[in-house]
Amino acid sequence: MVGSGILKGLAETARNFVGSYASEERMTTVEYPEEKLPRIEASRNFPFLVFDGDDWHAGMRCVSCQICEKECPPKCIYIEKSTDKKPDAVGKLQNYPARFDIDISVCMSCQICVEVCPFDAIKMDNAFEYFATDRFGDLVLDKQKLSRSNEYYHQIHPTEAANVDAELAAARAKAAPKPAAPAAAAAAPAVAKPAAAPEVTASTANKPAANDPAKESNG
Amino acid sequence: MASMNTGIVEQADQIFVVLKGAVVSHLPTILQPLVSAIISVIAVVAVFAGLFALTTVFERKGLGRMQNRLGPNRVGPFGFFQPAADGIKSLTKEDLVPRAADKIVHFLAPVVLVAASFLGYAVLPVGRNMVVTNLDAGVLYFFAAGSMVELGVFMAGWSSHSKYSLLGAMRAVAQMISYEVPLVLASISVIMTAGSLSTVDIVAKQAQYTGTIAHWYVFTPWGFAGFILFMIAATAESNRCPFDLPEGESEIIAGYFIEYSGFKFALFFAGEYLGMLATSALAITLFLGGWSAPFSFLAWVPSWIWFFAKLLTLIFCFIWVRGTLPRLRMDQLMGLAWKFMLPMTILNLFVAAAWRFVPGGLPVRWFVCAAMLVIPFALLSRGLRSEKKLQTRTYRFAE
Amino acid sequence: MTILFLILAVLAIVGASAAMAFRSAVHAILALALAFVSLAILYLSLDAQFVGFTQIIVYVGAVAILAVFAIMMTRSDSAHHHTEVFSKSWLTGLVLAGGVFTVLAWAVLGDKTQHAAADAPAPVTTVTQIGEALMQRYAFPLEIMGLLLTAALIGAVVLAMPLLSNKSGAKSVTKGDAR
Amino acid sequence: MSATATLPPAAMLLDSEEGSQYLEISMGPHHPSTHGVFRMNVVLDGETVIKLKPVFGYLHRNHEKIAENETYLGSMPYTDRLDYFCSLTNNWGYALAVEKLAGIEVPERAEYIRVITAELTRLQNHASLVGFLMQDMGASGTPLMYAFREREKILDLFEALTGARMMCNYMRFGGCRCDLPAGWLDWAKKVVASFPKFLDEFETLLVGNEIIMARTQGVGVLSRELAISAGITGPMLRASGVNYDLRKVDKYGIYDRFSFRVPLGDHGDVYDRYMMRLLEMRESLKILEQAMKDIPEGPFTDPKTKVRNFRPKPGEAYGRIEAPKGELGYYLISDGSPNPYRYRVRPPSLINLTVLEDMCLGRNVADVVITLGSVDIVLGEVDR
Repeated sequence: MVGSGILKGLAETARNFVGSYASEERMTTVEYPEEKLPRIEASRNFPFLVFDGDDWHAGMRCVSCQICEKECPPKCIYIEKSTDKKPDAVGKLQNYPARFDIDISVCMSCQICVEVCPFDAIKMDNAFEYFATDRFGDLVLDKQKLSRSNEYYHQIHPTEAANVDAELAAARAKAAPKPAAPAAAAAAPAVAKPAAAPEVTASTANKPAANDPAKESNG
Repeated sequence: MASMNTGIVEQADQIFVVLKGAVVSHLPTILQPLVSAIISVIAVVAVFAGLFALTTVFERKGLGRMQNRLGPNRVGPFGFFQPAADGIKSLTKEDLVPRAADKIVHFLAPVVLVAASFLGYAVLPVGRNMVVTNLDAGVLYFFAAGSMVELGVFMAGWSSHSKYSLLGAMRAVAQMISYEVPLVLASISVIMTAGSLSTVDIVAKQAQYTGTIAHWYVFTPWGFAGFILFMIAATAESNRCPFDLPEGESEIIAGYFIEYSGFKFALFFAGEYLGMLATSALAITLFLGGWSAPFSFLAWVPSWIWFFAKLLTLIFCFIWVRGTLPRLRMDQLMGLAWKFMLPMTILNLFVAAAWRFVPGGLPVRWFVCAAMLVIPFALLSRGLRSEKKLQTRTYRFAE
Repeated sequence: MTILFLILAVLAIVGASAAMAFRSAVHAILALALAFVSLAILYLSLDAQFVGFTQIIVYVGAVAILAVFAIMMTRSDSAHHHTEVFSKSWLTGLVLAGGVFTVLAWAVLGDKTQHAAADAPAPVTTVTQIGEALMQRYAFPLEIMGLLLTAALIGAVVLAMPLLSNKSGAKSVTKGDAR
Repeated sequence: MSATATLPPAAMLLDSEEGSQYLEISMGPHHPSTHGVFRMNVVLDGETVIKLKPVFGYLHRNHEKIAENETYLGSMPYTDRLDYFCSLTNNWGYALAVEKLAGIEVPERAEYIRVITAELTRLQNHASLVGFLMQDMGASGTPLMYAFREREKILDLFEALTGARMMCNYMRFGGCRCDLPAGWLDWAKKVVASFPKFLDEFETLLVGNEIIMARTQGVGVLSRELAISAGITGPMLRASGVNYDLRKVDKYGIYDRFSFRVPLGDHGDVYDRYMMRLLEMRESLKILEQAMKDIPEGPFTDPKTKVRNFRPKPGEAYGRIEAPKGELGYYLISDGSPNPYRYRVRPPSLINLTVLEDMCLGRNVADVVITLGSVDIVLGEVDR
């Protein structure tokens, strides 16, 4: 009979109407500012620079090798090498970025800078609640604004960060016995990295409920 | 005890009538009819404008729930002050008038539309003794007021000097003219049976009871079919989904009121909802016994509560249909009006006549009249199937 | 009553004159609709509800809309099309108008009841009475009107028929509709 | 008749031979139903379409030229932005082309991951396509909301796996960027298991609906011959009755290991095209179940392939896959440098769109809208 399909459709919407009051499965809405979903560990937004310890400048892992600058597909990274040197994460004297800017209005969050970085210095943040009042100045982040502590990194990507720490510890152990031999120390992270990079992400355990969403506002 | 009970019931039922009478009686006799009329008009305008606001929230929340969303819930408790926010927004928005537009007609169109939409409420009895004016030709008056809406729609579409609004106006006017015919024909069956064009009389005829069941016309086969046909035509008449082609946003964006912004847009919006409320109210008056209770043991509930309960139920049906169905195409819409609705309403007219003349007890009459309606419909379904129209298909698969 | 009558009469006359004076066809029709509505309210003020409402339904709801529809379909900008007010057809129009006026005046003056009815309250005519009159006394004229309308309908269909078959023929040769 | 796309709106009326006038309307680029910034200049006789001229390019982003100046890896995130609904299949197509060019072997586990992600992509693409089609038909968003409710679950899976919901940038030459996270597979199995319930509901709501049948049956018919000669691919081609599915024809990846069927339509109208999507979702579910059962342990990427300084030897290659919208191909010429000498995308959306006028002539405006909706285009891919 003509019209039976329409009646079936009406029954279906009625079922959903009632179901939206009764079943969690149907009413999946999360009322955002009040409720927040647990952050997914693997999720990425914009890059940040990791530093060890308390002083962002002293502990910065970046040695301004400029690989990320070259590999960045939209070319949103700008780096100037320093003229002097400071010890890097492994303890070896290295250059550091005199300037490290990321234009996040250009950045497309592709994570390629993270993949190519041999020093585990740049990682992806997953904070998404950014705002800016200036279209130009506020969206170019300098190295201070980009710096996040290793603890913060542990907070947002615990599994990944643990692996990175283990590798760095190994590299430090390698480098520590003979700090006078810079060639060996320089080789250590560079060699370790290509093999290790997949492994880092490989074991990214995923537990969506693992993170505490309350701690992540990052204005 | 019993008399006291009925007294309270009576008071609750007539509370608004008594209140108005109390106010009016303090005035000099010359002013009384005028003030009485003004109070009635203000009451109707206020109540139905409020109902329009409420309907917009209900619609958005209801649609949201059907789509597994929450709907508006930010303004006020459960989002019920949303219309206030919408109203303020539309009032503060810039009122754009296209440079090429016919300024005067462009301005008059929403005014004509809303004014015409409000006119129809004058003859709708919203409760026992609660009607603005009891006209001898009330139903006719309602349709006369409704036909003015078309003029407003045309004025809006033409004066905007936009291609989309012209297309929308053409669609809207064609659709409203076409569906006015089945709308009127469906109500004629009721007029014929009731023997009156007065809405008050029609409701009074239905407010009688056999046993406990009311004499609503929807409880008869022709009344039921007439009610369905009337509601289909009313949906088309008020440009609601699935007949919302005049404003079909995926095709012609917003149709005839595309060039309106701010409060004028809100007026068009109000016009659509007021039209929907008015035709629903007429359907209640004609088929669902107006303010009367369906069962005699429920007659203690005040009559105006019955009316508004029925109105909200019908509004929910409108929302429900909107949440389910996509819209028809223009030629299909016209085909439906002239090839299905018109024959069916005329047939229904015959059935309504037959209902009066078929002798015998209730079951025989019921059976004969129902058969007269169901058999043609079944034949139509079969015809469509044999033509392989409107049929699901089976598909082949390649391994 | 007289004030109401005056207002409505002025509105009707202004509407009718404006309908003639406006250059834009749409404005003319809207003015005509105004005249129709004023006339309808005039009927209502004379307690002729049925005629009044029918006036609105038929003249505003159907005649004006039909004219409007024709304009929308063609949409020729008549506003730019200047014609002289005093043209050759003006004389014909005047003769026709005079003729119509004479007939109407004759009918009004010839009506014996008008003076008597002026003072007495207008008889209340219910819809039932109109229906009975139409179905009994005036059944034959009604049938003839029906026949006339049917003939008009058939004529319209006949006129539209070749257009329709052309359209469908044109459709079948378009590329996308091969099946 | 001199209807040109560049006419200003004032010149909207064109004289026809019979003395009546045609109306030229510009649907888009700001129009609620044009699926992005797509514009159709439509000439109407009443509401009948007598000419339709698609105008593309509002979203042109120089994709191919950018890729020729990027490293091979650097183009990968840009492919996400072609058909932004199906970034994972875009990734796969590009990876496949580069793998062909450089002769890279893909480990088995990576192949399985690719199949799983690609079929999940197909599910969410088809579900939302049907939703959008109904939206174009005026269904007030209900089917679209149901589709988005399910799409959301799949996007969550994507986010957990790749880090992003839409711009996944996940596949790499010789495999994938990372392995499946712990627990991901079980989660995905749960999502896939709940999907048929949604499909049942969807079909109850839509398939028998008389209004949808009236609107779609016999509308926008694409004949088999025209479909073949215009190079149409994907569900749109199969709706016209041509048995051509690259998963069966090329058997790229490991598609020869799964048993699934390819639905075929007989009429080639909008109804068939939308039914193809519904039926293909069922088949995708079958593939997903098999793939999730059989997925082996092992490396997820080819360890020999370098991430940086990737220079394939000179040569050319064409890699193509069955993307949800049709055949998505990437043509690459390498001159031995780190960036391709020539990079060319064969976008299914653009090529499927070329027959739009043929499908719409003689129909109504309303039919144009749903015919366009049934083609399934994403302007990011059309304009590149």
